[in-house]
Amino acid sequence: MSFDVVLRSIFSAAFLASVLRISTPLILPALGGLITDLSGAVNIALEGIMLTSAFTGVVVSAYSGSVFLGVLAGVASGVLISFVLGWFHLHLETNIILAGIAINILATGGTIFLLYVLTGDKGNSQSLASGRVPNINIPLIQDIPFLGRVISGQHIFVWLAFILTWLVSIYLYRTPWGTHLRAVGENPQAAETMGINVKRTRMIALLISGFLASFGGMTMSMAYLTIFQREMTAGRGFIALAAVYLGGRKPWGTLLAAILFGFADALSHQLGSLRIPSQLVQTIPYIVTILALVIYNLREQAVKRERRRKFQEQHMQSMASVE
Amino acid sequence: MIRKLYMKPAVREFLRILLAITISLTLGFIITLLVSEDPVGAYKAFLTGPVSRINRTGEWIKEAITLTLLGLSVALVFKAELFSMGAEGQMLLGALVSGTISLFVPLPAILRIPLALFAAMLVGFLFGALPGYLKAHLNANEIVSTLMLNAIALRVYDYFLIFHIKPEGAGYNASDFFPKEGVLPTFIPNVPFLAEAYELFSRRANITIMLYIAIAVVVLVWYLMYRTPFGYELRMLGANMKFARYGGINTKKTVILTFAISGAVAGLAGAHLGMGIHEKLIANITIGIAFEGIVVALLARNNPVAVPFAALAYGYLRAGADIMERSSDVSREMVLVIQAIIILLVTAERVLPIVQQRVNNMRENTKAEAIEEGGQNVI
Amino acid sequence: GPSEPAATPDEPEDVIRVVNLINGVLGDKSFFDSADRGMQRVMADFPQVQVKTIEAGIDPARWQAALEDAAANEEYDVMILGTYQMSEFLEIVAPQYPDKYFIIYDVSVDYTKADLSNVYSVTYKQNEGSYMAGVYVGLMSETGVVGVVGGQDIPVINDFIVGYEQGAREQGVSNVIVQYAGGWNDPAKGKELALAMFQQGADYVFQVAGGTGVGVFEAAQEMGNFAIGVDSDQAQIIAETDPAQAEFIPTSMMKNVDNSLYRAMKMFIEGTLPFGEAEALGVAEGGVGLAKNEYYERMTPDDVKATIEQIEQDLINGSIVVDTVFN
Amino acid sequence: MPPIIELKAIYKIYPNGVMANKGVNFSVEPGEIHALVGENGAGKSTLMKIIYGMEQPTQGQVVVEGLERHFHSSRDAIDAGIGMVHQNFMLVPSFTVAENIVLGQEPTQRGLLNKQKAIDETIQISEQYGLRVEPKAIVDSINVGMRQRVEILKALYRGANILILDEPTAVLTPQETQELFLAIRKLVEQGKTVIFITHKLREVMEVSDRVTVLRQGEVVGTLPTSEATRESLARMMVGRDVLLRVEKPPAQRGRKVMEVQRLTYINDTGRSVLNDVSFNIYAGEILGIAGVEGNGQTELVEIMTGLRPSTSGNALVNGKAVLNKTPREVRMAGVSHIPEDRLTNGLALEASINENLIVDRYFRPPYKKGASIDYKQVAELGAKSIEKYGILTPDGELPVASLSGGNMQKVIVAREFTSDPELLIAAQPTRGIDVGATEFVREQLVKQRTDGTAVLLVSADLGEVMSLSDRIITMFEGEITGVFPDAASVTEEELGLYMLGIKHQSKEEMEELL
Ligand SMILES: Nc1ncnc2c1ncn2[C@@H]1O[C@H](COP(=O)(O)OP(=O)(O)OP(=O)(O)O)[C@@H](O)[C@H]1O
Ligand SMILES: Nc1ncnc2c1ncn2[C@@H]1O[C@H](COP(=O)(O)OP(=O)(O)OP(=O)(O)O)[C@@H](O)[C@H]1O
Ligand SMILES: [Mg+2]
Ligand SMILES: [Mg+2]
Repeated sequence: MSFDVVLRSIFSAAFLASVLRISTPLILPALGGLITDLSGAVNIALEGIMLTSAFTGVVVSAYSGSVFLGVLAGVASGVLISFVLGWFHLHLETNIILAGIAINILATGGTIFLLYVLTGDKGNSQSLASGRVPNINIPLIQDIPFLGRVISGQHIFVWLAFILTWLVSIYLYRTPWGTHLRAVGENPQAAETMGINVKRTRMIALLISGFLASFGGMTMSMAYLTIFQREMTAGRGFIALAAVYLGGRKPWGTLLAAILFGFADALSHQLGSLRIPSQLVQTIPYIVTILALVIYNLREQAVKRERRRKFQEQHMQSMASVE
Repeated sequence: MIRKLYMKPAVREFLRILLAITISLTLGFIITLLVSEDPVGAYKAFLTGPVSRINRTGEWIKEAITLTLLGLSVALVFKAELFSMGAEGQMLLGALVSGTISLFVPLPAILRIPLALFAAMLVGFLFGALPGYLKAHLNANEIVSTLMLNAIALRVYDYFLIFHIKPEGAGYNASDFFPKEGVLPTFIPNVPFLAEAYELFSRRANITIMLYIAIAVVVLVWYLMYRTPFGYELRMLGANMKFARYGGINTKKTVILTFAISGAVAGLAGAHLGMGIHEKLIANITIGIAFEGIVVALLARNNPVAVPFAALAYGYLRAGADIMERSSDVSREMVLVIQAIIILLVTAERVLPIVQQRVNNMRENTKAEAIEEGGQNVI
Repeated sequence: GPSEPAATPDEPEDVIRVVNLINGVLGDKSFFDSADRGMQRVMADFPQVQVKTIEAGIDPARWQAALEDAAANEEYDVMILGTYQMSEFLEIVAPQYPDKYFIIYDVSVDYTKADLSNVYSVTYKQNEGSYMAGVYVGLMSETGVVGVVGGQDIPVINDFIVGYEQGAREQGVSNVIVQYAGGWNDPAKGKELALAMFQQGADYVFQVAGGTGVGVFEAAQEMGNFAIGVDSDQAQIIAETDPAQAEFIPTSMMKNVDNSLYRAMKMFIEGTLPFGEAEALGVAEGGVGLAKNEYYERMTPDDVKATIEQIEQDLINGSIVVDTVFN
Repeated sequence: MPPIIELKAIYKIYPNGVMANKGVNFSVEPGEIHALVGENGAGKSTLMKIIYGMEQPTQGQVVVEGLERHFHSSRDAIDAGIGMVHQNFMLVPSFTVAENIVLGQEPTQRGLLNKQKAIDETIQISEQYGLRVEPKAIVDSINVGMRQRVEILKALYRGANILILDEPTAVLTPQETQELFLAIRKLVEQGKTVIFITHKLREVMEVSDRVTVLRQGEVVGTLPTSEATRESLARMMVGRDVLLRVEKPPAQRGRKVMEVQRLTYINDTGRSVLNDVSFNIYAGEILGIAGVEGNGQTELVEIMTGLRPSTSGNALVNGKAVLNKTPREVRMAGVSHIPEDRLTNGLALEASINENLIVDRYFRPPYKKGASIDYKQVAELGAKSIEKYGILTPDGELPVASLSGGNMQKVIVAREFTSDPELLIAAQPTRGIDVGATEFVREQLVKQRTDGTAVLLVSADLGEVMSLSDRIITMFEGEITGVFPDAASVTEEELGLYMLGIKHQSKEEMEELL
């Protein structure tokens, strides 16, 4: 493919639309990862939660014929499996990382087993007529020339990702519960002595995390695609986890990090059509992420240095003027 | 008396693990009962499979060697309260570099093998130092950087394998078999009075000298961690970073070195995959094992001496599960489910609430006894 | 793996116990599933055959042991396995079990390496089949740009791709976009890659990516473009649940692993299977080809159909030679 | 009136087998200020944690307002109207002061946090009790004195009926202590009850109505404060007579050990924290820094020890520049440092006592032999330190976390005193240490100085500064306001004027004396 075609594709509305599309199943679980992380636990199980919900949503929507019921069941299953994780971690005191790894294995095996029981196929749910969540076309927005084509016609979960980011940031920083959650994550003993129930707070954080990640899973199987494929999350849970830290453990930062990743991924899809070894093109998203990490932190340091220098100068001036 | 014994932490830990294993195996069996027509046979395959045939035992031990190295690599980082998922990338590059040397550097085995192993450790060291450097000097989160570096290493590995190492017209993405000079020798020397054992092992279960190397690495890592100034620095960093700094420890250097040494050990594990197990470089060489070091390290509670035992136990579980799938009607997925349940339960600190209640009651009694005895364990 | 119950003592004497060893997992929507399908048919038609399927998983470190284990198991008479990776192991194992039979597909063992008189190999000229797919999209494409999504950058997949490219270019396609998904179970990625190709002007995309390829179909449907299926008649399969989507899959390039294994087992039962030999199944042998289903019939203009028939004949009589990545 | 709190035959055994309380009977009358005293490790904090629901007694009864209670968590105790200020800080570092104070009981408006109200209430309560804090400051960036005030305000904010104060005055200045006592009296007037732990017997005498003495986990006795004297309490606690005054031979000032020249420091928010600070420290003297918390002492010490970069200036130890060097380099130049916050910098709680003792010397002989650390030597050092400094523990291999607060402090003191320094920088060295041990630490400090070590003493306890120092400098708002070459001849009042910036010596005057 010639370079100018690729370039033209990159500077198109469709490209930005694809960035949003790719980012959504990262943003949602990343928000979940953020909440657990702030409560003081690393949620390695995002992958497993997503897989569980992706599967449940497909199956229930296929058998009930109702997308709504499918989504409901998908959420319930995500929350349920988070509860299992929380129960083992908080009640039986299993190491959270080990428990997370086990949950991922459980979800992988469990979904394939049930898929096979239900459809006789271990690969995907092609034989089930499962539902798709609706797309949203907003009359006015869809007429805006460029932007309209980017954001209009996206499925409901894309919108949800942004709304939930907003809600999560309100929850974390503007409600007492969110404050308790962050306190528990930072100094559980201090929180405990102030009468905050540390275990319960962590459990709630895990359940919310399951709730959010479940939408990530269903984005894969009920919006992006309308099929459940074994292991279809393909490592997105881990990328989501990385987005939490890349985003500086802040809701909007996490969202931006996930979008950055989506952008780099979409970029690699476009550049992939040039005749360059695919292995090299596929490193793009990861190199971009590392660069972002490096640049962000370098900037951070530079800002600090600059500020210190400015203070110093001011100080020297005021000293001089005194003398 | 028995109660006194029960109070001992080591005894309690042992009982806890025993109980956890019993419960999880029972649960596993119940699941097997539900899905198998021959549950006893299936479960027997699971429990005794890895030792039922010499080649299976060989597979188990070989995997345990890799797991040991990986577990050590992760334990080093965890002990410093850092988090690394970077073993995969380090292993891949270790395998790539050692494999390239094994294949192409025309030296006799006595030089080629040490050179390849050293190179694997070196590249692991350098590739591990990278996230360490990013963490120490740029405050870049190590989970992000290690995950990304893995993904990059994987593609770099594939790129070199496919475009530079794979022989022309090969049927799949793999190098040629390593020449004899580039393959790790069997752990039993080929000398006359061991001829039979050598014959048996080299044919049926080619466990290599990496067995000894791994044991040496266990001792070295233990020594490094608990006996050297660097190990002290690493552990203090893990216990309280601010304290370490206050006390004069160069925390940045310690962070970088910790990651780097961890990378070197993972690089060696990568060399084992190429030079000890596959005897060639193949695509997806780390696929089943990349993150298992985390499990092993956590099972061993980051204690290097416990790591080989955790590796043997966990390797046994993995091998047994595999054999159950191969030789019974229990499907692969169910085997995964059983595996997950065992991991969850065996690592539970409080086995089951009911059991815990019992334990509490017993502890209360013991305390009361101690009080009655005038509290002689009071200082 | 999912399979028939193990042998029971009261079964008839002439029972044939077969292991279908899969060095991967089922559900790949590609040749393992196809092999499994073939064996299911064998079991349905020949009651004396019992098949146990073993999924050895995706970790290559496990495969040799799985093969050795299965071969050493006295219960089994015939072992079926596939892929290049396994051929190396088989060359070592088969001579150790001279009284067992091995059928390997998608690759041929190297018969000069050892006494492999108990091994039958069957390979497929996927390059020929996908050459036809290439010719087809070349004739059908209006934009002159077509694409192909491969699962991974591996020789078997590249054998598909070179044939496809050759066919398409010979029909005047200016641009064949090639992308690899890097995995077999990521339909979302498959969809994104196909969408990117459509965006860059392609109107037909061929998928050689197993489960990942499912996303290619969705992309085609969404964009009103077309996708070509692989391995089996995918439009037919999809039509059962999603007839609307099948409308965007005019044909599939078939690689009939199932048929070839069925044929091999049938010959084995009849005692005519040529062990110690390799068979290469191309268009001539019916091992590969295009699916000419109702969609094909409906969506393909007559002149294109005629050309395809002609090409097929040329392939059969050898007047067209297709490039391959294998020597 | 029945007691508001009554503990009956309380036993507490920690999981590691230490019995911290042995059949304690303890009762508190409603409306009284009840002091609880005892040596480090006597079991005071443990007993209070039991009342506050943080620890469960192994045996015995907790009766609150006539009802037997089984508290499973602090939440239960809070609900029963009990509040507690902990010996160690229990703050969330990234939260602001106001957020910490209202944590768990945040004011809300339509379900959302009302941050302004939290700030207003913080200001109000801070003014009401005269405990000065900056509501919007991030806790991580404030000094220990303010942290302590935040802790107290946290408990006051909750309006607890029974207030437990576990060594609240350890890092407060005398003025702040006075303000706290005022607040406590106000509370009692409002009908509340206060339990108060301290090692400063003067405070016991000043504020409490009754006092209970604990020794080795047992109650020695409870008596009305009016019937006690400092000496009698000390004797009850320690079982011997304690010298409450330091005996100090005259100073023999030696060569100049450290020179601090024109040091300035501007922090990340642009505030000038240190402004043109210069002084010298000589061998054989104790130089005391007197100043109200927050006037730059914390930063000065951190800069001098390499924990914080300075903005400009110079610092030399024996002629070698140490400014903006690493802590290791500073230590190698002969400086040792008792930090003001023992839990943040001074100790690694999960590491063993022995390992905490070697952080400044593990890399050199005799602790390093060949490539490894000689743990026999380490164990010896541990055993010696435990004995000499009276660290209450069965074994140096135990984690520091299992020690009582005062014994943790002793570990730090032991390490820094035995490092054979040329300059010893001691911030709050006797914080949380019992009378007997305080006597010992002060003696040691004097002994070090007499043996030729230069000592820089920073303490919130003006009495300590005055009685130990040979020379005193006062600091106000990051500047030195006065130098007093003969500590014995200044009065507390005089110092106070300089500490509050009311008086200021001229540059020339000071230069001479520095
Ligand atoms: N949505 C939430 N997110 C995070 N933490 C929560 C949430 N809901 C409750 N918690 C935490 O769980 C604990 C118990 O909550 P709950 O509302 O049941 O408490 P409660 O005992 O009834 O307290 P209160 O008297 O304040 O209502 C609290 O410490 C709270 O911080
Ligand atoms: N978490 C713990 N685990 C084990 N032992 C502990 C723990 N906390 C305290 N101890 C031990 O219990 C005893 C009493 O400690 P406690 O903290 O109650 O003393 P204290 O009277 O408050 O002393 P200080 O004046 O030093 O604060 C000490 O020997 C201490 O080492
Ligand atoms: Mg409530
Ligand atoms: Mg105490």
